[in-house]
Amino acid sequence: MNRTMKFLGALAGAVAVLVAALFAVPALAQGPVEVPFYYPVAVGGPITKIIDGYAADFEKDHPNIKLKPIYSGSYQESIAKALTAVKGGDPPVTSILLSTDMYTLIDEDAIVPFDELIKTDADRKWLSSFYPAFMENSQTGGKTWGIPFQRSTVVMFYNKDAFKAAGLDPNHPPGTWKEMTADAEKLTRRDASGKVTQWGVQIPSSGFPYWLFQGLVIPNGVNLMNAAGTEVYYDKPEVVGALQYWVDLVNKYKVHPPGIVDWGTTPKDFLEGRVAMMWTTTGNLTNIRKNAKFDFGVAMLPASKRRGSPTGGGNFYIFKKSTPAQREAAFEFIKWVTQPERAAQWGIETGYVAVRSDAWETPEMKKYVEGFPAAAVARDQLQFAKAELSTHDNQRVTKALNDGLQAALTGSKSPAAAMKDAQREADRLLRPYR
Amino acid sequence: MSAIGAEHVSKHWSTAEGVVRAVDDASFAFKAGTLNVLLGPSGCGKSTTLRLIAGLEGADSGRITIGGRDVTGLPPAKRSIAMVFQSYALFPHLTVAENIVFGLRVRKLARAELEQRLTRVADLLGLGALLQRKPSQLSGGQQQRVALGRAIIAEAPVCLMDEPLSNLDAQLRAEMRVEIRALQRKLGITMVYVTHDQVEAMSMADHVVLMRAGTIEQDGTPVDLYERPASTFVARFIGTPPMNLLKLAAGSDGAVIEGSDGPAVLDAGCIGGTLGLRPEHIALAFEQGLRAAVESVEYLGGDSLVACRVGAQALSVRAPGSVGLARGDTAWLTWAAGAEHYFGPDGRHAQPASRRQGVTQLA
Amino acid sequence: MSTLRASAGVAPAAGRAIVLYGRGRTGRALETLGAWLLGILWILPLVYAFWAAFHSSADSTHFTLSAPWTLANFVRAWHAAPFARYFLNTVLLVTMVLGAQLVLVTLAAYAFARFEFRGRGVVFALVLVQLMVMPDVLIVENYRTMTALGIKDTILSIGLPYMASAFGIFLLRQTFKTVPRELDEAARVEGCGPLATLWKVYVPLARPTYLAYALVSVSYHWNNFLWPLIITNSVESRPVTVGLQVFSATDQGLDWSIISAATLLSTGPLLIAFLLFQKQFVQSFMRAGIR
Amino acid sequence: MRQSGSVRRFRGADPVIAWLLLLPAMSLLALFTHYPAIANLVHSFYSTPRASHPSKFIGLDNYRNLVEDPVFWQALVNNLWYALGTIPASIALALLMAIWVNGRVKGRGILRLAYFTPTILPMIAVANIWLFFYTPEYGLLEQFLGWFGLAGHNWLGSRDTALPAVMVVAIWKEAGFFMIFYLAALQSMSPQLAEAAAIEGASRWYFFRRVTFPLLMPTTLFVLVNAVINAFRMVDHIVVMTRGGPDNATELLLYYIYEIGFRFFDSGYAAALTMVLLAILAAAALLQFGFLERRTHYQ
Repeated sequence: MNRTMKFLGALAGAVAVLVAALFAVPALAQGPVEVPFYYPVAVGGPITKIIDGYAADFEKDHPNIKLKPIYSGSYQESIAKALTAVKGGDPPVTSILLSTDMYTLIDEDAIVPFDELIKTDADRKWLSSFYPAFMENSQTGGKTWGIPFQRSTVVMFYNKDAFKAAGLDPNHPPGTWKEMTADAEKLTRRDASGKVTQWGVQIPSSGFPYWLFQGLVIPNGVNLMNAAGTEVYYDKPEVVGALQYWVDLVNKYKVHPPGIVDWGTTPKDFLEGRVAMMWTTTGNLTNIRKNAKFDFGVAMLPASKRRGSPTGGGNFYIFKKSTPAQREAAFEFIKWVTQPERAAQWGIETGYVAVRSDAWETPEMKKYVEGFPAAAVARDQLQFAKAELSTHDNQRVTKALNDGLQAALTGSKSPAAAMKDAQREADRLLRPYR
Repeated sequence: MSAIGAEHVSKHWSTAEGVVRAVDDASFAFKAGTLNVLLGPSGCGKSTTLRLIAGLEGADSGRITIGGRDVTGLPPAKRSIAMVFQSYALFPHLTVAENIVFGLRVRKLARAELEQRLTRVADLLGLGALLQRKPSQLSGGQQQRVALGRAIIAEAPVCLMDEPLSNLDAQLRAEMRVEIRALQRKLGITMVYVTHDQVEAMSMADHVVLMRAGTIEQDGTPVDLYERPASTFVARFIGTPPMNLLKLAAGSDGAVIEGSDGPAVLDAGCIGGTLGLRPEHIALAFEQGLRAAVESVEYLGGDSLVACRVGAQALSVRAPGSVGLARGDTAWLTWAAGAEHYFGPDGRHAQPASRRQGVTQLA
Repeated sequence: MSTLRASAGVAPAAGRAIVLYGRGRTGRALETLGAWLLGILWILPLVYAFWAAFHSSADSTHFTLSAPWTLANFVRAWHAAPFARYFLNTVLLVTMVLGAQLVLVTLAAYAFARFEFRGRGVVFALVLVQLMVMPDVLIVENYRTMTALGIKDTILSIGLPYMASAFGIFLLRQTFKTVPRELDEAARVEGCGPLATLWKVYVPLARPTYLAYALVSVSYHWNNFLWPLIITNSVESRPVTVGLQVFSATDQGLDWSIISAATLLSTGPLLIAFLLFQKQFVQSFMRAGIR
Repeated sequence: MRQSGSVRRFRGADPVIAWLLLLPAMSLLALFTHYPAIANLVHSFYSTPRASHPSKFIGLDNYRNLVEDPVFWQALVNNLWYALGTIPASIALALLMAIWVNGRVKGRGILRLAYFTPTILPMIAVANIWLFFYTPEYGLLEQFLGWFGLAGHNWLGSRDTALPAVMVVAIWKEAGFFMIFYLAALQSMSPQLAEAAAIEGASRWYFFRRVTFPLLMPTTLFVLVNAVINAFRMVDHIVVMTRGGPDNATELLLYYIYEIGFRFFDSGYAAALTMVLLAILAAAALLQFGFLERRTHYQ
C-alpha cells in the first residue's frame, strides 16, 4: 500500500510536468500549405499505410503542399467528426465521406462545389472521365460537390461448389428474379429434422438495408428518389413489389433466412457455406477471394424488368472554411490520387470499383482482371447502375425506409403498409426542402 | 444438563510457514452444570478448542461429545449450545429486543412465549429500558449484557463464552464475573469460558483447563492448579505475583539454590532441577534459613512484597503488614515443610527424594 | 459464506471441512457448480477472444481442437496502426487523467465532507449533475471549448473534461466522512492547517478508496473511444482504442480473429495488471468502506 | 461506518478555504459540464441551424415534435423495459457472485477474475464477440443449442428477441462490476455475525434475508444509483450489434439522441431529447438519494 501511495504521489508530480509540457506545444510553423485530410476505413487491409504512402508520394511531387491524412473512424464516425469540427470552427480541408452525405454537407453549408476549382480543359476532361453512375451521387443542382473515390456497387457472390452439388451450372448464375428463385429453391438444403443447413440466397438487412433494397428496386424499373433529393417514391407499386419479392423469398419460397440478417456476418455466412448466394458490396472481393475454401463466382444482380444496382461508397469533398490556397492544394491532391493508374491501384488493393473507365485500361488493371475476371463484374454492371438513395435530411429519410423494410421483413407490417408509412414519414421530413 | 467431552481432538492450519497445530490431541471432560474455564496465553489454542466444541470449526481428528451425544460432525445449530462472542456479534441493524430473540424467531416460537421469555431475560439482566435501542447506542457493558441475553434466552444446556469480558474496564469486569457465575449457578447450565486472565479463571471456575501451544498443560480444579502445578509453566501462570522458580545447583550436602552457598534446600538428587516457592508461603525469619539480599520493598497495606536476590536469582516474598527492611538489608527466609514444589530438569513436577530440615520451619 | 473464515487469516488444512449450516455437501457442491457455470459464462467472451485471436479466421468459428494456432492476427493488427505510439499515448492519458482526478477530487471531497458553508447542498447537487450528463452529448460544445483554448489534438484535451470527476468526489466524500473527528482534531492540536490535516490524516486513511477509484478510472479511460477520436487528429495524441477501431469497420463484414487480436493487444496490459493485482484490488475495496 | 451527525467547522477556518478547495474541480465542471448543459438547454428552444435557415427561437416546438415522434416513444418504452430487465437482474447476479466468491469456493481467484472481465474489456470490441454468440446458423449459442437438438433462432434479427438479447449483454457487463462493490461490503462484515446466527440455528437463507441483505442495503442503493444511470447511458453495444433495429426494437434513448445528433445532425431536437433524458435521470437520482439518506439509521 505504501508503495502504491508513493506511486500515486509520483504520478501526480509527473502529471504536473506533463501538463506543462503539453501546453508548450509549439505553434504551427509557417511554410507549405497545410491540408488536413480526413479519411475513414471501411474495408480490411492496411488502409492507413496505403493512404500515408499516397500522401508521401504526393508530397514528393508537390513539395509546397503538406498533406495531413487523419484517420477518422468508420464512415459514421467520420461524418460526425467532420461536422463536429465544422461546428467547432476547425474543419479539415478535404475529407472522404459517404457520397450520400452530399445533401447533409450542403445543408450544413460545410462544403464548396468543385466547379469554381475546375478551370482548365484538362480539369474538365478529368471530371468527365468518371463513370456517370457514380457522378449521380456527386452532382445536384448543376454543380459538382463530390469526386468519386472509393466506390462500390452491390453484386451477387455465389458458391460454385454448391451450384454443382445442387445440379446447377456453376457458370450460369441466375440472371433474373425468376431464375434466382428457382436456383435458390434447389440450393436450400435441409437436414432430417427440417433444419436448414444451407440457404439459397441471403440479402443482409441490418445497418443499411435500403442500399441492398435498391438492388431490387432498380431492376424493378424505378429508383427511390428524384435527382434534386427532395422527393422519394417509397410507396410506388414497383417499390412495394420489390419488397414483396424480398419478403416472399423468406416466407413464400423459404429460401432466405428469416428475420433481420446482419450485414457484418453475411460474408462469414457465405464463407461458412451457410448460404449459397449472397448480396453484398464489391468491397468484399478481396476478403472472399482470400478466405473462400470453395470455388466462387461473382455475378450481376438478377434482373426483373431490367438489370440494375445502386452505387455506394465515398467521395472527396472540399470544406468551405479553408483558404483558396488550401482548396487548390486539396484539389491538386484529389486530381493526383484519381489518376487512372492510382485509381486502378486503389481498386486492386481495396476491392473498390475503379472510378473511371480509363483506369481499367491500365496494364496493371488488365493483368489483375485477367487473373481474376470476377473483379470486372462490378464495372460491367455500372452501365445499369443508378444513384444510391440520397436526399436532403438524408439519414432520417433513409431511416424511415430502413424501419419500414425491417418491419416488413420481421413480419410486423405488410410490405404495402410498411412502405406507405415510410412514405408518409419521408414526405413530412422533406416538405421544408421542396 | 449436558456434560462435555473431548477425546484426542486435533485441529491444524496450514500457513505459508507450515502447519500450525492449533489444538493437538486434546482430551478433557466437563461435568454437567459446572463452569469450566479454558485458560492460557494468547495463541495457545483455547479459542479454537471452544470453536471446536461449538462446531464453528471442524476437528481434523478426535471426538467431541455433548450430553453423551457424539456431535463431532454436527453443525453448530444441532449441538444445543449458546455462545457469547468476544466482539458480542450483535446485529447492528436490529434492536436489542430483536437481537435477543433472534434465535427464538428462527425457531418460530409462539409470540406469547417469546414475549414472556424476553421479559424474563430483560429483567434478569436489567435491560428492560434498552429494548428498543440499536447496539450502536449502547455502552460496552450494555452490549455485553445483550450478548449474554441472546445466549441465555435459548435456554440451551450449554453456554460457550469466548473472552466475553475482555472489552470491558476493570471494575465492570469484576462485577460481570460475579454476575455470570451467579447466572450460571442459577440456570444450572454447563458453561465453557475462555479467558487469558487467571484471576477470572480462579475466581469463577469449577474446573480449569490450562493450555499451552495447542496442548493441555494441566486440567483440574483451581485449587489443583494452585497447589499442585504440573509444570513450571502452570506455576508461573497461576498466582500473583507468580511462583518463585529457583534453579538448584550442587552444594556441600545436597542441592542448594544456584549462586548461594547454602544451606541445602533439597537433597542431592534434585540437583539440576527447579525449586518452586509461592511468595505468600515464604516467611521472614531472624538469622536462620536462606539468606537473601533485599532489592526493594513494595508496601501494599495488608501485606508487603519484598523483592530479594539469592545469588543471581530473584525471588519475591509476600509478608504480612509492613516489614522493617530496606534496599541493601539482608533478609532470612524460611517456609513450611511441604510448601516447596520441585520440578525436574524437564520442567515437570516431581517428588523430591527427601526434604532437608535446615530451612524449613517445623510446625 | 458457507464456510467459516479462518481466524487470523490462516486457511484450514484440508481436513474435515465444517459447514456452518445444515444441508452440507450436496448444497455446497451445487453452489460450486453454479458459481463455476456463471464464471464460465462470464469469461466466455474473453475465452472466445483468445481462441479467435490465435486462430485463422476460417477456424475462428469452429472449435476443432486440432486447428493450427497462429500469431498472424496479432502481427496484422500490430501493423495496421502505430500501436507502440498509441500505447504510450494511452498510458500518458490515463496517468494524467488519474493524477489530476486524484488531486481535484481530494480537495473537493474534503470541502464537502468537513466544511460548512452556505450553499453546500446546492454545489454538491451541481457536482452530481455530472454523474447524469452523458459526455457524449456534450461533444460539440466541448470541442468548441477545446478549439477556443487552442489545445485541440493534444492528450490534455482528451483528459480535461474528465478531470473533475463527480463519481470520485461522491465516493471520496463518503470515505472522508467516516474518518473519526478525533483524528482531525488531534492533527489540528498539533498545529496542522486544513491542507496539512488533509494530507496527513485524511489522505492516508482513504488509501484503499484511492486505489479502488484509480482502477475504475484507468479501466474507463483506457477504453474510452468516441471523444478521443473526435478531438484528436495526430498519431502523437491518439490513444490505443482509436487504433483498435480500424478493425470494426463493417463494410466488409466481420473478421472476429483480427478484432479479437486487436482487442487483446489493446487491453492486454490492463488484463495482466488486473490478474496480478486482483487480490490487492479486492482488499482495497474491502477497506474502502464503500458500503 | 458511523455517519457523523453534524459537520463542524474548522476553528477559525472560514468558508473561504472551502471555496478555494472547490475552485479547481468546480471550474472544470463548470467549463465542461454545466456550461455545455446549459447551452444544450438553450439550444432545445431553437431550431437546428442550417445553411438555408439559420437558427431561430421556436419555443417549445422541439418538445412538441418529440411528443409526436413515435420513435421517441418507442425508444422510451424500450428503455424502460431495458432498465426494468437489466437493473434487478444485474444487481441480483452481482450479489450472488459476491456471496460466492466471498466464501470458500474452489478457484475463488479465477472466479473473481471471470466475473470482473466485463469491466476491463471495451464494450465496442466485446459487442462484436457477442454478435458472434448470437449469429444464426453457426454462432456459439446456435452451436450450443444444436448439441441438444434445439432449433436455431435469429436472436438479434427478430423483433421479439432482439431487445432481450442486448439486455443479456448489458447484464453481463454490469453484474461483474457491481459484484466488486458487494464483495467489498461483504468482506467488511464481521464473520462472527454469521457464526452467531449459525449457532442460533438460522438457515442460510434466513441469515441472508434478516442480516446480510439489510446490512448491504447502503451498497445496494449505491449500486442502484449507478445501475439506473447506466441503464440510460450504456449504448455502445447497440451501436455494434443492432443499430437500434430491427425496426426500432432495440432503439434506446441515448442511442436515439446519438442518431439525431450525429447522424441526422438535428442538434435542436437532440437537445430537447437530451433534456428529457436528463429529467428522467434527475428524477431517478433524487428519488434514490432520498432513500440513501436513510442509510444513516443503521450504520
